Amino acid sequence: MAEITYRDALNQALAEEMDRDESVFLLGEEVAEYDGAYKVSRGLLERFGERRVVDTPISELGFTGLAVGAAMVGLRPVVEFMTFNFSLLALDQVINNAAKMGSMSGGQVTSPIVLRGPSGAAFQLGSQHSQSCEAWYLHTPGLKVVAPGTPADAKGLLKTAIRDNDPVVVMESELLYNLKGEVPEGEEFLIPLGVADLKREGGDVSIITHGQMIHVALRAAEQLAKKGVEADVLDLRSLRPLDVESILESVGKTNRAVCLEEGWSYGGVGSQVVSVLMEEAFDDLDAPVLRVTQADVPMPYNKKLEAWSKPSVSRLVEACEKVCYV
Amino acid sequence: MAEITYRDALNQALAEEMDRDESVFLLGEEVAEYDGAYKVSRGLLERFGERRVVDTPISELGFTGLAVGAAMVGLRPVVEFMTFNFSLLALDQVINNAAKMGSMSGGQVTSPIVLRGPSGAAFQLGSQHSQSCEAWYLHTPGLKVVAPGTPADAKGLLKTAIRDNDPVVVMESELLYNLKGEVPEGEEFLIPLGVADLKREGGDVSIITHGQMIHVALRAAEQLAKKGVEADVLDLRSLRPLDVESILESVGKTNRAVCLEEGWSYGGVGSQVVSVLMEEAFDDLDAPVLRVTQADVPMPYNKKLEAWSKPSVSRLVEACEKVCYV
Amino acid sequence: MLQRSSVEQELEREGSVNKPTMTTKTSALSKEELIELLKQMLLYRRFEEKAGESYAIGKIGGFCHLHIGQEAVAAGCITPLKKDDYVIGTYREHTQALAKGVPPEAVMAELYGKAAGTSGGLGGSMHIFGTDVGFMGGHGIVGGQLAVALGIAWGIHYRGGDQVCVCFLGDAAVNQGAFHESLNMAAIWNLPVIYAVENNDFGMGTKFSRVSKTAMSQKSASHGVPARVIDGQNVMSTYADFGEVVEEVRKGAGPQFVDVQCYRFKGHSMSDPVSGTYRSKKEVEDKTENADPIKILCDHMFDSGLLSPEELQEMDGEAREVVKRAAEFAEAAPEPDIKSLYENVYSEANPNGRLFFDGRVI
Amino acid sequence: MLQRSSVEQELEREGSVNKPTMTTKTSALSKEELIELLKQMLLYRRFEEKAGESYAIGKIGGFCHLHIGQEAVAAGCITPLKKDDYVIGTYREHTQALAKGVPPEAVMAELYGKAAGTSGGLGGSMHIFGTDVGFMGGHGIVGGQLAVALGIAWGIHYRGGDQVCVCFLGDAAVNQGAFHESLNMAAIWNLPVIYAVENNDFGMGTKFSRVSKTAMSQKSASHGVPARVIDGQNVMSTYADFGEVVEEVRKGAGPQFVDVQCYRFKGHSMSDPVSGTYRSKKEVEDKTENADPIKILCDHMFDSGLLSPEELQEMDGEAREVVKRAAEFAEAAPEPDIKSLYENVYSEANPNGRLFFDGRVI
Ligand SMILES: Cc1ncc(C[n+]2csc(CCOP(=O)(O)OP(=O)(O)O)c2C)c(N)n1
Ligand SMILES: Cc1ncc(C[n+]2csc(CCOP(=O)(O)OP(=O)(O)O)c2C)c(N)n1
Ligand SMILES: [Mg+2]
Ligand SMILES: [Mg+2]
Repeated sequence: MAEITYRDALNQALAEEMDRDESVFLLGEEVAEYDGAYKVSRGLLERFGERRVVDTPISELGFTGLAVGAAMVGLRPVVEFMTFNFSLLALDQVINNAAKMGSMSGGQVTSPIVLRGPSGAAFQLGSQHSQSCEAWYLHTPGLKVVAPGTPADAKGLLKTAIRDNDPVVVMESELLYNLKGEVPEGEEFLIPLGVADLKREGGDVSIITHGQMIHVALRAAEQLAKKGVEADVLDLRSLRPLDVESILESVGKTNRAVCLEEGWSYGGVGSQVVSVLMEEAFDDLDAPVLRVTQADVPMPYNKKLEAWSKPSVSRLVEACEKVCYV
Repeated sequence: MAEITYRDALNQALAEEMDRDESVFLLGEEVAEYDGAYKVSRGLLERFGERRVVDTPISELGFTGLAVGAAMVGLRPVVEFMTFNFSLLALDQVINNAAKMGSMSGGQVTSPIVLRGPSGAAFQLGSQHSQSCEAWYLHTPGLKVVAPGTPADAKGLLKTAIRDNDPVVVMESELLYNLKGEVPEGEEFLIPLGVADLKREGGDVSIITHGQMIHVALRAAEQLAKKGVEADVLDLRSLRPLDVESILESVGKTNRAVCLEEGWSYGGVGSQVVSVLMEEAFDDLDAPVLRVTQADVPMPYNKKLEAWSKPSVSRLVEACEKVCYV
Repeated sequence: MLQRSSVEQELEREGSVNKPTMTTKTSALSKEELIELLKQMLLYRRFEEKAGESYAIGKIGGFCHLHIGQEAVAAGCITPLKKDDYVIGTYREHTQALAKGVPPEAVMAELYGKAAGTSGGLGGSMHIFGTDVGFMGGHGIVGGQLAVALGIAWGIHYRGGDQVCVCFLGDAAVNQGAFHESLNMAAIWNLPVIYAVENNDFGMGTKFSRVSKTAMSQKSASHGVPARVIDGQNVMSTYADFGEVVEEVRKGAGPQFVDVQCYRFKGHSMSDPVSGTYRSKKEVEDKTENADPIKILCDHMFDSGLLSPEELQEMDGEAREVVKRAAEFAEAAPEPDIKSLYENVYSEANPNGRLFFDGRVI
Repeated sequence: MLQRSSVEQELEREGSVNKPTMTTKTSALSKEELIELLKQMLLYRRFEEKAGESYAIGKIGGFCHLHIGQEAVAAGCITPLKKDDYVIGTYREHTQALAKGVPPEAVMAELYGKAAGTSGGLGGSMHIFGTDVGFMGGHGIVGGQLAVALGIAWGIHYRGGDQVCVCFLGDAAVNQGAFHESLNMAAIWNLPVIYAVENNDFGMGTKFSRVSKTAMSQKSASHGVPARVIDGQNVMSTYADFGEVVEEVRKGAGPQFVDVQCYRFKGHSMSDPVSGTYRSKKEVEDKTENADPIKILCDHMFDSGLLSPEELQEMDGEAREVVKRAAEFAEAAPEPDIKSLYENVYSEANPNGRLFFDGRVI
């Protein structure tokens, strides 16, 4: 297996699927001539031409709607948001059109659209550029949402997302683009949506997380191990569909859980996981399920305050210890 | 006390606050000459003139931004969304500007803005016009959200919202506009944000809800009473700030709770309340906290299917019985 | 029955003299074309009247926006299209669906919320779809369909087809950002899309001049999209002029903006009064009397000896019959199953993981 | 030190001949005005250079967008304003804040993320605010500030004041719906707002002609907002022409759209190369050599005997000194307190209920 970056894994996924299926095309700001703001689409213009790699004006609502319309007539658009922060401008098209049109047309319309780009905070970009955007999309039936945390997951999930016949939101992370990891070769390397991955097996407590937070979780698990607490690190990978079975399995074994996520807590991913555990694993729980999230404030610019605001290894360790009563 | 409709209660609140404070003005589609799509602003144009009651073009993003700017220079805009469904188009201005500007300007800017209008489903308006929009706003620190369920609460909360120095989202309900109820007189009738109201005292199970769902809860409570189960109906009224104390108090007494809300479940209000109970009342709980929500589908047009999709008295009764193990 | 009256071809609209109005070549229309246009408009009128009646007795729910008075728009703009051309509309779209070839029974059944409706009863009046005949839906968010239309035109362009996409919008929708974003992109990529404003001069109760400083024909100017003004009450002009635009676009002229001037005889929706604060009873009566698109066409055909009152009566009878059968079909059709609620939210069941979180079992 | 070179007043930009360019009345400028403009631009240049250096050594983080090459825009457009006029900008706004009167120390401290910064270190380079001097912030969402500017102008109008609001935007922002919604409303209500495009011809790596079919001066045409083109490299023209627009708006002329043509000498942000695929090294070198706004002004002043090389050197020394002190101040200033994170999310603590849900105790 080759070791490649998360960025290159995404790039490969795009290239392979565009190669395989002529109806796939990529559009967004700076994706073509500039190779993408974060260079995820490097070389694609050269390879596939400007018909299939399309630089758009800064018109998020408009080009997202373009994707909806193109999907209605049989194409498979992949929209790159330069960052998901800007996708708020396009949310009406995503919620009211992409997510609802299948139902409101009685199934006449499908929306095989991928919306992708980095979400969450990078370093010191300030509050308007540092938002975790999962919650906006997860609330709405009709959308699927995935958040890969490794190069292999990035490639496998993006490929599956492109082949999926429904709108799939792929939330990447700017902080992961340079991360290297082994990625299976072969065009048919696909990761099914709705399947979580136990990134570490422990048994004492379940850390339930996704996206770049899995690396915080893995570091915390190491620290916990030194203190004799072995953590399961369950990487949800896919947030909708959600692998409830794997969540219940892990918690059924550990009887304790902490939900870790990059974003705000009110109505975040963790709140839904907690609710599922409440409803379906109440008797399994030996301690309350806790959540570790971003500080409940707009992300500050100052470096130290930003670091403090993000969910940290130490906060996670603390929460795990708390639910383990150690 | 006078018996007036929810619509008139809102109208009074607007009129009184506009009278009291010259910096308050109302803007939105059809609010002036047409008296508002749902006639909430009836008579205000005549009384306050077109400087203060402003018909806008259909430009949700634009006029919401207008409110943000006007607030920056000391005005107190009240924005009417014809319905909150359309507010998705303006969400960027609400999240990235209204909610974040206080923080990102280091407190130089305040945003005393009210965003109001009906949210949730009325009758057979189809999926694009029948969405409960609480979740979009609640996720974000910097915003406050209230959802009055009675004429008195409508008046008292809207008046407080207008006087508040932060952005307050007031979610009304089309189905409540004609509801009559007693409303205290006097300009100083204010209901503080962050104070829930126990609309019914029971003691066996806590139904935690808000907005027009309180009426479903009250009907369910009557049915439950006939079966010997006495329910607390806790009307949150204010969703952020959230009256966690009252939630804990009620559940501390009943040891059982059901969250009822109009909208979808993934990351909805109930998921946050469940998480709070998990974190802070785990030992009080004698049964899992359940949630009763809208069917997890875009709202259908068909009358029967729509009725089935909405949270109903019978589903709520069933959930309460389940947590009471009866 | 429809009355004869003097032809009233000129719409009296402020400023229209300054607009780049097209020259109408109605003389070129054949008898067959005229009869087809008349039959279409009769069908629309009777269909909308029936929808209004059914709404009044509670067979149809929700919002319902009729085209009465504006029939020439769908007839004139859609008749020139081919089957594989695309049309997309707003919530005021019944007659456009009919014009593009969606069967009246299926449209009526949708209004009745039945399983045999175009969206299986899940869409309703504002969301009629007929993708098999290129009718890409009625859309409820003002401006929302404008960005979608861009994508449909993109699809044509991507595949190198010669179809066109006609995107209807109301006059009030030009103030949405979506309108401008769509036109700009259509212009830079030279996409085959026609933005056809059904300009009835009002967005609900708001007259256009209150929400725009410039005339409608100016609204595409920022983007370099050519604008035309055409008469949307005289179906002969509408058809001839719009047909010309369609053929230009088919040949590669790129996006076009067409101000189709028309008049709504009824309220904005069923709950809105026909006249009131925003327009006078007299204005509506005048227009209804003098600018009825069906009357205008009939008068012309009577005058040219192409139609007799008896023939008109027969055609109208047929239209009524079609509509009656549609309503009977809709009435008799079964309600949709609850299962259908979950069937089209996602296009296929996912083998792994949970998609629905309501805990309901059906 | 700045070198003398031949005056290069003409910007070579395609199509600019067809644009409604203003006639420049630079001859009317007094020596004092010219010196003030020069001092301002020297301050901006040295400030931005310092910011670039501090960024390179990690004192400044995040995104950082400099105005090097575009100094004449802030100097020319903001100097004509009164203190109670308003300015609002994008994420590329350092020099605008300085021009409006925000102290250099406070701006630099903000870049350093310090408590003494304009936003207490919570905003950063893209979010400099100085509401006490009418600088209404730098905004990071392209187009977002356009709707906000509308509201500021509305506030002036509401209170019957004679201030104006200058809203800066980049050339790429005209493709956002927000731009059009804002201009339309400003037009119908005749609001005192000037939309000043800092037209450096590129949005990141995208040349304007690739994302708009029409010229910049056409972009306000849909809304009936008058457009002007002014030279944004020759500060004398910028100042004279923009000042004229300001006074017209102050007298009630309503919204104006001004294409201020300029050139960015550096990359889009600190991480973007100065030249590359989207523009050639030669183009940038040419412009840097021939269209440097400071050089252009100096050359004029040298030629007219209004400035000696020694005087220039002295002024430049002063600018460097101010910037040095600002950096020292920023360096020495304390970090913000964690408490400050929660202080301005809401403007006051709520006596009832919970506002923050992170469960953190500080
Ligand atoms: C984004 C949005 N805002 C508001 C509405 C409510 N609304 C529905 S129709 C309408 C008026 C539209 O007028 P126009 O575009 O002229 O179309 P017409 O109804 O005249 O055909 C309004 C304000 C909506 N559906 N969507
Ligand atoms: C809505 C939105 N989309 C995308 C971006 C990313 N972005 C930041 S600046 C920029 C280019 C803007 O160019 P222009 O408006 O010409 O201003 P300039 O940087 O040249 O001053 C882009 C695409 C953003 N900040 N906001
Ligand atoms: Mg209209
Ligand atoms: Mg630019």
